[in-house]
Amino acid sequence: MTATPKAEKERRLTYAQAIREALAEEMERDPSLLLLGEDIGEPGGVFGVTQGLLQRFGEERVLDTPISEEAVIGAALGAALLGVPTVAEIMFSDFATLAMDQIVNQAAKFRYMTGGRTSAPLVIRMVTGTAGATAAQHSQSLEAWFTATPGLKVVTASTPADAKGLLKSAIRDPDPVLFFEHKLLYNSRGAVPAEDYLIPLGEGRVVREGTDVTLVAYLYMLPRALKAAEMLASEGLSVEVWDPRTLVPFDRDGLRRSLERTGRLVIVQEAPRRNGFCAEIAAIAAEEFFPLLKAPIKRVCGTNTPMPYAPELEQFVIPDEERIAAGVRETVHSTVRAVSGG
Amino acid sequence: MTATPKAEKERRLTYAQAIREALAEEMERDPSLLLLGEDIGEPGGVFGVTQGLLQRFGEERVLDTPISEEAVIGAALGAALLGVPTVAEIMFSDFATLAMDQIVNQAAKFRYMTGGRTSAPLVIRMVTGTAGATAAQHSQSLEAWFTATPGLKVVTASTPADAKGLLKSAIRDPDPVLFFEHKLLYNSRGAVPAEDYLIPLGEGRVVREGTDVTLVAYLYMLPRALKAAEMLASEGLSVEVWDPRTLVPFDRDGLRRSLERTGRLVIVQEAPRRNGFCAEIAAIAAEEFFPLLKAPIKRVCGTNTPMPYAPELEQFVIPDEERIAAGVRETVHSTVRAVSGG
Amino acid sequence: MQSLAGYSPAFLKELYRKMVLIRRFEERAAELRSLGYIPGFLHPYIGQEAVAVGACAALGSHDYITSTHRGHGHILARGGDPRYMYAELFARRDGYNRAKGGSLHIANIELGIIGANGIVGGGIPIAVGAGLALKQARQIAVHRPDDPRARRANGVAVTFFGDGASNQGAFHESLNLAALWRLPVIFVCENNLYGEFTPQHKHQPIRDIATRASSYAIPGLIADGNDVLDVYRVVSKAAEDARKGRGPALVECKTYRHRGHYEGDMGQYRPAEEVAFWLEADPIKNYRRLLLAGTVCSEEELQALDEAVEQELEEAVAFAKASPHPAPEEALEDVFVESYGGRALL
Amino acid sequence: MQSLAGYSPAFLKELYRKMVLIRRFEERAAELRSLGYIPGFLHPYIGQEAVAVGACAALGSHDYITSTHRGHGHILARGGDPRYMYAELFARRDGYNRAKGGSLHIANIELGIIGANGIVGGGIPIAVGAGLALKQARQIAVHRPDDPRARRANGVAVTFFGDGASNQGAFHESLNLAALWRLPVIFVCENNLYGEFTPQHKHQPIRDIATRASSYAIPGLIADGNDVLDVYRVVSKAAEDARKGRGPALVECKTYRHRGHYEGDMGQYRPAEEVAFWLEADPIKNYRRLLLAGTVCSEEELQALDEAVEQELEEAVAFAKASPHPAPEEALEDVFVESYGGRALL
Ligand SMILES: Cc1ncc(C[n+]2csc(CCOP(=O)(O)OP(=O)(O)O)c2C)c(N)n1
Ligand SMILES: Cc1ncc(C[n+]2csc(CCOP(=O)(O)OP(=O)(O)O)c2C)c(N)n1
Ligand SMILES: [Mg+2]
Ligand SMILES: [Mg+2]
Repeated sequence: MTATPKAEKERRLTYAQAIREALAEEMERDPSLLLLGEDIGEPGGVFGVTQGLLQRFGEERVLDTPISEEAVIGAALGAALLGVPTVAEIMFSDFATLAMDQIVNQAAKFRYMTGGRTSAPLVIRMVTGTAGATAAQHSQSLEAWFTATPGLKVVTASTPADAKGLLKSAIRDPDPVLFFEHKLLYNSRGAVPAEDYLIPLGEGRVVREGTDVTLVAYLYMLPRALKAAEMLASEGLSVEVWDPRTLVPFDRDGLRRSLERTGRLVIVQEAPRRNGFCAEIAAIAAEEFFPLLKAPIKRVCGTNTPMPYAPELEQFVIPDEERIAAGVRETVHSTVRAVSGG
Repeated sequence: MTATPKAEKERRLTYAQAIREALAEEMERDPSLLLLGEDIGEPGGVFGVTQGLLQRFGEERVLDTPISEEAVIGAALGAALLGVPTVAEIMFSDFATLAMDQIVNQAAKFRYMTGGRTSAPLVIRMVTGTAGATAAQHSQSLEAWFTATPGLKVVTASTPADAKGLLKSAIRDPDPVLFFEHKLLYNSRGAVPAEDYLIPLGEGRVVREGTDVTLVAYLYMLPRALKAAEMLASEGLSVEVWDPRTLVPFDRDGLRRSLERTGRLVIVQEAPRRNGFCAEIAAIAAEEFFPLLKAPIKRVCGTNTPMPYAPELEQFVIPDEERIAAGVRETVHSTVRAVSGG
Repeated sequence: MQSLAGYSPAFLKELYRKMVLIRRFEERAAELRSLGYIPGFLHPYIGQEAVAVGACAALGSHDYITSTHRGHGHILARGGDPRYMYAELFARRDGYNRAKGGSLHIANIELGIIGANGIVGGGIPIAVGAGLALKQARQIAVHRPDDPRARRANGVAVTFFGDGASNQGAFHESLNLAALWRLPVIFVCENNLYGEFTPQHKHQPIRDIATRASSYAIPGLIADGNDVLDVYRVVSKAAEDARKGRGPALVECKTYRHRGHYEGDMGQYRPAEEVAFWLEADPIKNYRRLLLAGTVCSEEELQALDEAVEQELEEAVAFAKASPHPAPEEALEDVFVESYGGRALL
Repeated sequence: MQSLAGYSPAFLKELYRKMVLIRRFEERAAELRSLGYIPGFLHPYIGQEAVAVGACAALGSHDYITSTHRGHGHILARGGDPRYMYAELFARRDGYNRAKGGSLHIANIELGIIGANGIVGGGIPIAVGAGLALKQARQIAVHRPDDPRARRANGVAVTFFGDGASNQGAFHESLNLAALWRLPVIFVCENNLYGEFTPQHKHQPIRDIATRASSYAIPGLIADGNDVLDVYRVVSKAAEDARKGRGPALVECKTYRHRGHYEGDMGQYRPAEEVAFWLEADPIKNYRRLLLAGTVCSEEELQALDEAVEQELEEAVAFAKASPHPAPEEALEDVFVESYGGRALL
């Protein structure tokens, strides 16, 4: 059910530590691996994720960059195209707007445009989501732009163990991977195996089993979905919580198996509802798993607004446990059924 | 059924002429309106759309810019924020990647971030879609990035008459509008009223009536969808072709009314399938109109690939009449039904 | 340091008052944040007051500025009201942005403030657009003098940004465009020697950012960013030229921030001697000394100004504290001018 | 014009041959396009041959280039095979990019060609990354001499771009980064006086783009872009410095394109005298005259080279014509290295 190996002796790390460990292990393994980003060196990054790596691996390998997102991502791509695997950090994923040509027109398309004859082992770490009153330009969840861009793999790591195992897979992948990390998860803790393990890209995970409804959630919405499932359990509802873990490739089979058990689908997402990745999941289900659906699909998403500053407003914009639970209740109590007639 | 006024005497213009006429009429109406873009002046634009406007309105109002997409869009925004309505052209919408900060972080959010106290009457004309062997960096259909960005209106004009009426509405709108024009439509002809008419943003159009299935299509997929409907008519299938005309705002009611008639939904899109606007339409239907659906939703889309160069490959990537018709047949012959139980 | 000759005492005192207002506004903001009144980021402007005050002193009521993440100083210098600013920082309904923006996004077009900005370099192209609108206003003034926009015919736009921002592509594109079109835009670079935690020599291979002006054939001027009168003098001259249609200028102001990059950053990455040097060069302390050394005003007068600032800020804080919180559903407003019946668009 | 002293006849003749190869490749491409063999855009390099050939003559087998929409010349100069290039333009399976790229995207990393590029300025940051990899190769050579990447320890990257591209933000950011990190990157700006249909004076307020180097404290050099030996000399010197760890340089080559921006554009926006002036300055004609004036080679030898080029291109065209069209389903390949079972990802 889960691809994460169990640690012999439980070792609890924060999500930030797990990411740092993955970076350090991969830098040990491959002495050519480079890290690039603004203030990732001495200061260890604005969120402290890369702390100590400069000291350990030297400034030839951990490069503090000027504030020039486009050139930085282009440089990471250029190095990767010459066979130097590179991990670049975008400090707030909102700043990826400044590097979209390099991400979308160049990195995503290089292999394809060259008939498969080039490879760009590039990972872009995208620090995403709100962090509490960070307002409209430091809170965006932009993953759907990249899922809509063929040629990019898109990873969303929601737990420390996943973060480590998925990041290591992303780094070893010969193609560009956007690796989304949520700011509000950096301090969350969880068991993380000490050994060198990989979580393959393209395998979702049933985080909690259930039979009444499938609740899809990732990143910061995953803990909220789990809380909602807990609340609903006390009401007698059995909620299966499923984390896709990677949006591209997307684990269609995993979703299908869950829907076979539950027949109902609720999708949670921090990003604004319109055209977020929730729309793609809903479309896949409505197109490919329609006969399994006993009720309308429900999306519980951020409102179609930029992110406001005031905490009251921000809380209104982003789904919380209550709103998720309400969405699930509505879906479970819906009496519309799809009947397969053939 | 259609918001386009009928011309007294039929006057047929190309799509490019209709756009030019809208620009010229609006520049006459509002002497402060500015046009900005690369080579839009003397040369009249790479596709000839702005031909003659420099000569008519002078170089204080029709500004040829350097190749600096970010500064150009930022400049258009700055002028608009001071009450100078501005229409900027992005020569190939692929180049919007270079201006994403100004479009997404600035223009889309200004009104919201300032608590409603600013207004940016800005139109960005996005020349979109393939033009035949234009390959990966000159063929993209990126509208879904912008529908996923709250604060932007997104218009897709598919006929000459729509292009004129929608562009005029977009220009008079006090908020940023992305206006998508398809390269392969520039030479298409249609009746265009000579008078000053507006087509409101947010009203879809039934382009062909039918009862068996709703076929949603826009831009260059609209003529293809119409051809497919024609083909299918000879097979006895009654296909309703519906053009949303604007993706934001989206005419939910129009779609619902059509589904009430047909109960079946096929969505066509030139962009790659994953997370295109087709996903949002599918999600809306699966969420809000589920009881109306008699069959799985079907998306007929571009493949999840960058655009290849070779015509054979490009033709494989983009839906054609045959592929659209096949999607419709599959949907109409599907016997899965959704039954409303209360 | 400049001579005081030729300036009116009222003008000189106003410069002082504004700098003190900014300093104390920021000190109080830091305090208020630690007390939990301010939920978001704060990037204090302390140490750089002379730049905002000197530059904005050169501006009139039809001029515009764009600002940065470190924007409170610019906004106060341009006439921002501390009441609405604190209310915004407190995320209250009376804030300039009705609690939707916070520190990074304070704007007020009526005051000529096109906005702080959370994107490093993001405001620079917008100022070019303001310059374009101002240039157009000259035409409007000729052809349609009754159009209210005609009043801006002499306007200039000033865009503030940091040394770090001068490495962004937007900086380059914007200077090229403004220079090409001879727009009335003054590019004011506040070189405080750091972009976040990175010292200048680690983010660019030059010392004087003003030299970058030569890439656009425009003047590149250097001002002592800790000397309010020097900033005023250099920006005034550039603005005068711009108003005459001579096009833009790049003005580099050499300065320093006393505190960390944001509240919470202790700034330990900075050598102690460097910090000590710049604390000694405090723009307010030195200007105060200069004023007292001249015959412009007495210690008592300055103390009265200090106290008036204290009083104003006291009231501003009280105003902000009393301002209501926004109602959660207000989050749905202000995406577009119309509501489109709410849900259809939302 | 340069003196021929000090160059081997073989070298001098090879420069000639390459320039003729490019000229004739482009002329034939235009013809083939009008005959319907080439479905996509063509941006002919005719007139600028001396730049690509002179610059690439300074490069060795562990060096890299990035190119532009006007890329055929660079690719041929760097050793691209006309057979695979025509096959690519014809959209055939034997093309360098297996018919997926076309003119704008021809690449071959083995030959040191990181790619043409459809985005103006798009290749510049990528070259900076190549420079980074090359700098790293020096470390690898010391610590892990057996790593195949160690062979690149002396490498340089050359990025070609136009006058128009020098207004893009990517240009500025890339020069700053390369200069800061002292990367072995030569920025070769081909100033052909036009960006698309817009003359230089309407897109930038300067004449010599080389002056922009001062913004990054690196050398800004000007070469006669119609003199292959001058380009060779200037780029060689810059490359030598870069190989020694002295960092990047900006080299502006003054040149002109003889034809329109792309095939189909007649270029009428250009004054007749200007065109006449530059046709007179034809890099091939003049170089040919120079060779003949010296004692390097005879008219017959040059004619033999001309004919060999003709022969090579004749064969290349035949090769391309004979190459199969791709099968439609190939469109689904090459998005990622794995297929992921096809549909799951597609
Ligand atoms: C595009 C972008 N990249 C990175 C950041 C994060 N960031 C905020 S302030 C800052 C430093 C800016 O330095 P500078 O321009 O010198 O201004 P200063 O903070 O010194 O006033 C950085 C990197 C950002 N806000 N926007
Ligand atoms: C980002 C971007 N903007 C615009 C274009 C369209 N375009 C293609 S070539 C060109 C002109 C480039 O001028 P220059 O850099 O001088 O190169 P030249 O064509 O003269 O070789 C333009 C505007 C593009 N391809 N990419
Ligand atoms: Mg700074
Ligand atoms: Mg050029």
